[in-house]
Amino acid sequence: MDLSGLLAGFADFTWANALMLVIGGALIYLAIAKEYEPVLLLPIGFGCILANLGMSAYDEESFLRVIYEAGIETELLPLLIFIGVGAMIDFRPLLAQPRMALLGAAGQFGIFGTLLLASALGFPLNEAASIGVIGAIDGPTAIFVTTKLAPHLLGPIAVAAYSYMSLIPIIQPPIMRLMTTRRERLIRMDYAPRPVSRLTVVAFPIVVTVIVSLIAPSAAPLIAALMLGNILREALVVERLSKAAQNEIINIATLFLGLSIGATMTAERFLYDPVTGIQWQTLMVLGLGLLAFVVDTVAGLLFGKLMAFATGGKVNPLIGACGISAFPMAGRLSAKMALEEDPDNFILMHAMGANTAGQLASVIAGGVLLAIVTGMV
Amino acid sequence: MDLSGLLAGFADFTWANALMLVIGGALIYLAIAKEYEPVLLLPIGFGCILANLGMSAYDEESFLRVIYEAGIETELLPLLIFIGVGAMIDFRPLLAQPRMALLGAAGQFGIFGTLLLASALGFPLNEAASIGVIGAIDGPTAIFVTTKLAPHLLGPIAVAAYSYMSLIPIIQPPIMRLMTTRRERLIRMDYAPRPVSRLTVVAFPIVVTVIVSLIAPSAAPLIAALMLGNILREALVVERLSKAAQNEIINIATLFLGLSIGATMTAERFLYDPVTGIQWQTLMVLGLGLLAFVVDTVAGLLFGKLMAFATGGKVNPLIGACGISAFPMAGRLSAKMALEEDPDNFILMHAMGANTAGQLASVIAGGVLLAIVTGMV
Amino acid sequence: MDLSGLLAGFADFTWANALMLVIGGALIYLAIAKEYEPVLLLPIGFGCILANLGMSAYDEESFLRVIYEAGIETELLPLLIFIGVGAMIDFRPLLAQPRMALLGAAGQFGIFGTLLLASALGFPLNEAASIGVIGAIDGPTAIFVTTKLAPHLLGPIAVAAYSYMSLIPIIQPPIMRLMTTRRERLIRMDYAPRPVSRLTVVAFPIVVTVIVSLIAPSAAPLIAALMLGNILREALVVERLSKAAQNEIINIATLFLGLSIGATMTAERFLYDPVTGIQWQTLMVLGLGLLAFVVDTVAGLLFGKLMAFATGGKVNPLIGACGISAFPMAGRLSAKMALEEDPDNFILMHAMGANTAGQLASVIAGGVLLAIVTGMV
Amino acid sequence: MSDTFIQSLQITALGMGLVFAAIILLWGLMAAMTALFRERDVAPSPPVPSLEGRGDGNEGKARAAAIAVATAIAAQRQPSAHPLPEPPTAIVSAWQLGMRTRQMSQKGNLGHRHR
Amino acid sequence: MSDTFIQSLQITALGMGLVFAAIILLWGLMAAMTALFRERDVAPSPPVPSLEGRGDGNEGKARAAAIAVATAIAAQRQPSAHPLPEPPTAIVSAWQLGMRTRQMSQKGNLGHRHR
Amino acid sequence: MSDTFIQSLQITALGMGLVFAAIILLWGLMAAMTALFRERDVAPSPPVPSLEGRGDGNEGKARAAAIAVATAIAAQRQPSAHPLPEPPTAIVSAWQLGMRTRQMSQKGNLGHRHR
Ligand code: NA
Ligand code: NA
Ligand code: NA
Repeated sequence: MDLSGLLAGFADFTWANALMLVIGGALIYLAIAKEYEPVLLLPIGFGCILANLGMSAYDEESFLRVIYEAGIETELLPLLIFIGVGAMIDFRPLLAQPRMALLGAAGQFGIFGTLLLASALGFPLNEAASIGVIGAIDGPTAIFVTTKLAPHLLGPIAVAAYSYMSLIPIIQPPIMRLMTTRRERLIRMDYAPRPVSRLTVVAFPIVVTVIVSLIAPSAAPLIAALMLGNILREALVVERLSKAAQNEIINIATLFLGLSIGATMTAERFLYDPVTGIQWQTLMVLGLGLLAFVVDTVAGLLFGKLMAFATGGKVNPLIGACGISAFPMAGRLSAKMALEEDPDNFILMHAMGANTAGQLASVIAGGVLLAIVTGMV
Repeated sequence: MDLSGLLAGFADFTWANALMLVIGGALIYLAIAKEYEPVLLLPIGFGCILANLGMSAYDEESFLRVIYEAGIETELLPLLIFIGVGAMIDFRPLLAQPRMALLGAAGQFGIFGTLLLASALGFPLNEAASIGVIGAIDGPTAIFVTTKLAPHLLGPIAVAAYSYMSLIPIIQPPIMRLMTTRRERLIRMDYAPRPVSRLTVVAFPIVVTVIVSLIAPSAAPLIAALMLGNILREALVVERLSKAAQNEIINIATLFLGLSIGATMTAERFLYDPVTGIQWQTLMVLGLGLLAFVVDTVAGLLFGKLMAFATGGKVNPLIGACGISAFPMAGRLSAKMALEEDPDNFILMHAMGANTAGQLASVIAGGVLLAIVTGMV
Repeated sequence: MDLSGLLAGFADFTWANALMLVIGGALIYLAIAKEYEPVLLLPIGFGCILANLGMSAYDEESFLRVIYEAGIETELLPLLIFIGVGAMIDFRPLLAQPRMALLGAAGQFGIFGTLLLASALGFPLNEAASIGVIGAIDGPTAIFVTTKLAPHLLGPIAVAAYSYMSLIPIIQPPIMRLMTTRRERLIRMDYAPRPVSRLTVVAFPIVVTVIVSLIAPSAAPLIAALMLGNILREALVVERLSKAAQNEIINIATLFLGLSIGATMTAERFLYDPVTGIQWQTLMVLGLGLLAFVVDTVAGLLFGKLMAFATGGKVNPLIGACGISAFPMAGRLSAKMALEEDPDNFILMHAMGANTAGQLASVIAGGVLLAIVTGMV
Repeated sequence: MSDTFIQSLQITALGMGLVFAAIILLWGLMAAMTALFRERDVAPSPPVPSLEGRGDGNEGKARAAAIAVATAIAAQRQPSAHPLPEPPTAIVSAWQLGMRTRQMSQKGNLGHRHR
Repeated sequence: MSDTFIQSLQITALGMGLVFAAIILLWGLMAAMTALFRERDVAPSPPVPSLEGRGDGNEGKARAAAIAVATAIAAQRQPSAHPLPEPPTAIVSAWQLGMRTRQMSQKGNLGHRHR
Repeated sequence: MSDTFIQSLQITALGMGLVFAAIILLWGLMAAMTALFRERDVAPSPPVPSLEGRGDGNEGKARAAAIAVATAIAAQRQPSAHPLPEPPTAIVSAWQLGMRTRQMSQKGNLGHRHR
């Protein structure tokens, strides 16, 4: 009698798989003990463990493959998550001070800086771009772009995107202190927002969707999903749909997204390929991803200083650091630092304006990048 | 380097697309400002906008196409909505006064009247039938039938079905006043309902499913979904499933249904086809749809008068107007008009009986129509 | 004009279909009036009715076929249910008294005893194994294994698994009284559980997943889903995902699972095949399934007595009866019987330990069986 | 008259005929059912809100309260039709027990919240 | 320099250019919108919680309360823009009515719970 | 004896053998784990209701209350293991923050509702 079915488990299990189990466990540890993006790192870690026990996204008949094909290859899961995110974002701070939008654009340099370095290091264009998009500091955007350009890198890129996002409070402050003078951090910003009418908050998501879809069609699905969620939120008359977006839809999508991403982290793709040997690229992706975060922050702060100079010291450069997206902790972090310097200096609303702008700019940048690279590759 | 990916957005964008954006915006306005079926018109409007920005149900790689194929072509979404609707309907008023069922049948003349006119106007049979089914005054039924007979008309038909449904309180009253004498509207109906046992309310959905599935197999899925929801509701022992049907399932299905319908509203199908020119049919569908509502109401009232005559003035003809389905507002409207004539004349329970009967009859009529036409085309 | 579409309903309807409607109705009656697993038997019963009205899982264009293919053939639905179940199980009682695990193993003899009898009765191996797995006394496991080995038996096996599970309080007590002396039932067990650290409860699901996936790869998806749910529960930091697993996910999956199972219960497969005549196998499956429950219980009790003897009367044999899984009612039943003999004899925690062990052992046994038989067939 | 129009006439005749036939059949069946299945216990309206006569928030609130009570009552009322004097929870599967239990606690809260 | 690197340089120039272009365009549009769509009524923050400035449970609670009130107010405030003096519920379809109603009762409970 | 039956006998032997092997292995591992991972903090039962010993609605209510409290406590207890004295919410992504916050407010309400 053929018992290969029984021995299969041990037969295919390599030392590399064993190491991946440890890595998966480490991700779960970070999720639970350190609370690094638990809702994503926990499913990713568990999916990574399953991927190395014969249930990867590449195994025939693996249930995770079914979910991967239905949710990732169709791009549905990141979009569903964005519908929920959109239903949770309040754009009033940005609408009240539109110029904050500029800081959002500045916060995207990390994407391209990383792209440059990655290609200099010899990564082909599609991989370099996918690595660069970690600099969008936005999970769904990174996953959306990577799925189209270099799906085999989904694992390391998603892990980098989400774990570094949790490290913002550790990564940013030293850079902020290093690049700004105390004098600059003490700058107060007067907050006299224009009142925002209901018509504006409802029209905004539609306008953004149209503009962005025309300028960067590749970003259209992402921005459309984000803005759909936002209009469900602001319409007030479809509370049920808004609640569904913020609960059922995003919860289920997140669980399956995390599992599917983890299911791509097989030993041979993440760690050691019997043919090509150790997968150094994984380490390089993690390293370059960290760099992307730094460059984003630096560029944002420089632009903040520029605005401070241009406005004759009416802008606190710290808010430059929230253009990177990573909404909303980047915004809260800048406001916090200003408060540490001067307990009466409240720049939270400005920071949130720049931060939401960063969210938009990240999606746009990701779409632009996707469009250009698709045209070149 | 090939930047078509970037220019694509503008390249494909025509004046007709622009006009469709306005139409989509108008639907969203009706949804939010006028509260016309917001849970459907808002997603439809937003989907319409996306459809004209390269994300239609006919574009390759459009995420809305994925949803359209998975939810509309499989007919799943309207059925899931019906499971939720069934879990929200209480058939006791009908079970307590079964003869009210007749009014439900009478309320379906609009379907066939419109079919006749449409075919007289030169519409092919499948299109004429799809237009006629607007007279079912029931969204899921109209969508279910149209998907099978003339999917290219889904947009205008769904828009007509749902927006006119919101206009019932504007469309019906003048007709009701015109067609009934004050004397008739003053008729009081004694309400001595037979008590309805638990066994009855639980057996009812099963019996209806069996009967209708045998008489009109094409209506089977619709009636089955509606009655499944109803038995989940009446069983009392599966509250969790009943709640899921009324919340998660119907919310998510509604959002995706609306988006998918909107995603079919591309400029060339809805407004202007470069080859065949302006799509007059869209306007005709909207016009004929309105007619369907009127004919339904007229026929219902006439039948009401007939019953009044037959019973020697024991039936208030006003309740004839609620046989059209459009549950429950048609029922409440009739009761309201009776109250306006005579503050002590309560016919709500009778109206609700006729109204729920209209819901059943609409599904049956839709199925019968589908069966016959499928046999002919 | 071709009205076959209309006559189809009656044309295809046989006396056997009529009888199946009665059977479906009976299942619904058991669900509602007797509360036998209503959340499953009600959808199964309704699905059975639909299956015999032209909406079976084997009919072209049946919406239940769509659900069946998407949810059962992919194995997704039982796995989604297991995610929810895992999020509802507390393994602390087992972790506090690991030796209780042995009773879980003993409770699986029914699977193999039934396999033996079924093959003796002439069932081919794949069918015999599917019937045996009813002895797992765990719905998702039985459905998972049967789907892979003998999908045509899904109906009777699922019905047996779930309806007998409801009958545990009727099936077990007489056997327990018969096989244990009053003296034995009076045995008290001191409960000095080791305290269970948070690290343990979090590491447990991971360890179990790894071990079981290596020993019985065929059981991997089941155990993985169960343990995924459990770690979502114990992590404490992903409450949203845990709640989603216990509500949205499991509710929707249960409704669709029940419907799809019922949709396989067509007259010709369940009752009467025009070619091969009456389907005696259905009755045999129901009979053998009942036997499986009995053998499980007997074996569990014998092993309990063995442990009682081995420990010099420190173990109350009654807890042997909860190794069969059927969590948690088997556990509560044993505790209840001990209380009946002696109002001060509390063995609930021990019973729950054995009961959760039974849940694990059932999945392992199902996977082992699947692996071996797949290797042989 | 166009061929299509004639077909439409046929469809109309046949269609409305069948609709009325089906509805009259249902009428008969409903009459029969209400007649046959006599009142032992009148059906309690289910805990999920029914659709008639809802106007404004207050009414909504009132209803909600009513429902809460109804639910609570129903919860007790539900006939445990089991040979053994077991609480219903004992004869349900693991996760259904979970469900049932949470329902109860929900009902509990509801009742509590509105009492 | 490698060919890929040169391409990357082009991408960077073009990409950042487009990003700034798009953002500046949005800036203009936002300015225009806030200017054009003048305050008749200031937008009430929607009932769903917004994301800024949330620290701990207490704050969370406070917010929740605020939201409850806001929701209740919004519920009244919502302009019933219908020619007929119909309650809004009358012009929604069956199940939407169901939704609306349950929302109301929820709001009811919320308001109640926190009052 | 039929060929199938002999196979079944083999399956039974092998199958039960493997089941016991696996379970004994798990037994060892559980013993090891509980021994190794010593008590710094005893695991608090999670906020989601566990399954044992639930009988009727009252018990359900009691539990619910207990859970509410447990949840509240757990919420404080959760060790914020971050180098910076940041509130946990600060290092979560946009929507997760939303989640966390709503959870808190829910816990708030729960605790509140039952207090
Ligand atoms: Na960014
Ligand atoms: Na109708
Ligand atoms: Na078992």
